[in-house]
Amino acid sequence: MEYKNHMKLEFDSKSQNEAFARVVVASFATQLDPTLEEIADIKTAVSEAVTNAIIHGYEDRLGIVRVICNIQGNELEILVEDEGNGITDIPQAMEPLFTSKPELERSGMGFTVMETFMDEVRVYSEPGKGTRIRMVKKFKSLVAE
Amino acid sequence: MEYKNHMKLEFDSKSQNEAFARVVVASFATQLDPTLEEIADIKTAVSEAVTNAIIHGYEDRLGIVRVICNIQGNELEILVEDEGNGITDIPQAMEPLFTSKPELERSGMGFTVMETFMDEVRVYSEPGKGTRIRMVKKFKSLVAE
Amino acid sequence: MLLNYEVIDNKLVIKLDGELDHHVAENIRVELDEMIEKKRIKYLIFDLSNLRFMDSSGIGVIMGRYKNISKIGGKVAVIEAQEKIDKIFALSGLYRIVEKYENLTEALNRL
Amino acid sequence: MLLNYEVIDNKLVIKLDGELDHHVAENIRVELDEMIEKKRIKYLIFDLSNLRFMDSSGIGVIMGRYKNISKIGGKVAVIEAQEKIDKIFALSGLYRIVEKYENLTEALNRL
Ligand SMILES: Nc1ncnc2c1ncn2[C@@H]1O[C@H](COP(=O)(O)OP(=O)(O)O)[C@@H](O)[C@H]1O
Ligand SMILES: Nc1ncnc2c1ncn2[C@@H]1O[C@H](COP(=O)(O)OP(=O)(O)O)[C@@H](O)[C@H]1O
Repeated sequence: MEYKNHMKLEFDSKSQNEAFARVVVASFATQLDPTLEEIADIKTAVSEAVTNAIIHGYEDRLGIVRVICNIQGNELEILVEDEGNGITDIPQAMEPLFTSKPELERSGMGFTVMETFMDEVRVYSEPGKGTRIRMVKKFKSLVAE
Repeated sequence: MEYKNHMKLEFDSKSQNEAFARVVVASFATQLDPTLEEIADIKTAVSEAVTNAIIHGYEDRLGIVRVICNIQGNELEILVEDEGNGITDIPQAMEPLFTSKPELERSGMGFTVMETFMDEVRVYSEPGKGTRIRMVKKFKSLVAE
Repeated sequence: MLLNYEVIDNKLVIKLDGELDHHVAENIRVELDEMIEKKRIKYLIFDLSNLRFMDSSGIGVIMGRYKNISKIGGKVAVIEAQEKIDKIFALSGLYRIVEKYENLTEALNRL
Repeated sequence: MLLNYEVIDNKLVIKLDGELDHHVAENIRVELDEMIEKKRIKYLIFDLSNLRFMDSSGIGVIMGRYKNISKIGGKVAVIEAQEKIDKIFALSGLYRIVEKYENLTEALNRL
């Protein structure tokens, strides 16, 4: 039978937790026997999605950010969810260099970075309800038991 | 205002996740600027509680283990929960060297280790419903912002 | 995150150590702007040899300093970015406005 | 978790490397018992100098090997356990049945 594993993490929308979220996902991924490069890829993508939930999803409010990881065979699915502002125009949001927060020196490259470093990126969002980012990474290595 | 932070982690009751849970809690605790000794203490206590949830709570079934961490000032509260078998006789379970699974080479020292390395340990359990371990560690250092 | 500065030949060399994300970006920005103003510096060199991690927040930090300093005719360079970080800069088009050099010697000579 | 063996003076020196928890305990147990049987060994020395982490699962591993080997008149020793791990052994009363020595030389001489 194909190897499976699952975890769900919830934390306060505080910027201290950006580094924490990266470590958690990287540590969960170690069972896929990843290369250093693969670990760097998922850390970067998770950092982008979690930062977005904190600064765009909740702006200055305190909310809960959820990170879910599912391992199936040699694939890692990562969901990053917030119950914040949501996105009105998803195609525009995903354009390179588009940002709604230039005053915070955001570069508008978050989604582009996620798409570059992960194999799949999908954005689900509803204004006023929140946002879910679904990302998939296929690992080269075999699955460790 | 006193510094606060919160996280909740859920994962499959698979023994691979014991090491994962240790890393997650240790990584969350870094914001308390812990000593290496404090990190080792909480890693050990979390390992005991999570292992118990997996082998005693769920035995060979697949269930969900929950680890909740709350930081308030320089205190870290850790809850480890399962919805498994529960414990009928809590005082007996907490006795040093008592184990219901000698055939698995369990030593019966899990609760004693938790009590040695943490400042508070409380066990809440209901047979057939599950078990919650509440542990508190007071960190010497000041809280990092 | 650690910041180290050194002024060499009227150029401010900023060494970033650790992980650069949104959480630390704000502090770095404030500290850098103070330093740049105090020292009246026109040339910045970001030495990234010890930067272990960076996400797109790092683009904002460097782009933001570039915007300020280019107004007074200054220039910004980046050296020794690791592969992953270099890729993020390349994606964003940062290298169209910020110089990229192999090492400090080259940056000091050519900026 | 890495296991390294060496037989010196008819004693099996087992070097544990990494983290010893419930997840790895089962494999270690099986591998050790095979080795002990195959080599007809009566004396075991656990070298823990490279053991970075251990919880109470480690007590079970050592206690279990002791139970088997003591039946054939054998003995078990532990060397160079780190402070935290030493404390766990002390709590459990392991040192009442298993010898504790400073280092390998002492263990080889005295076991
Ligand atoms: N979780 C989210 N909630 C609300 N809006 C979001 C979220 N994530 C992204 N966005 C919107 O999409 C835009 C582009 O995001 P991104 O490419 O990551 O760039 P940046 O974060 O630098 O602005 C953001 O500026 C914001 O308007
Ligand atoms: N989460 C749990 N669910 C059910 N029973 C438990 C749980 N945790 C501990 N117990 C019971 O308490 C006993 C003592 O636990 P512990 O001191 O950790 O020793 P050990 O795990 O070595 O048996 C266990 O043997 C088991 O019977």
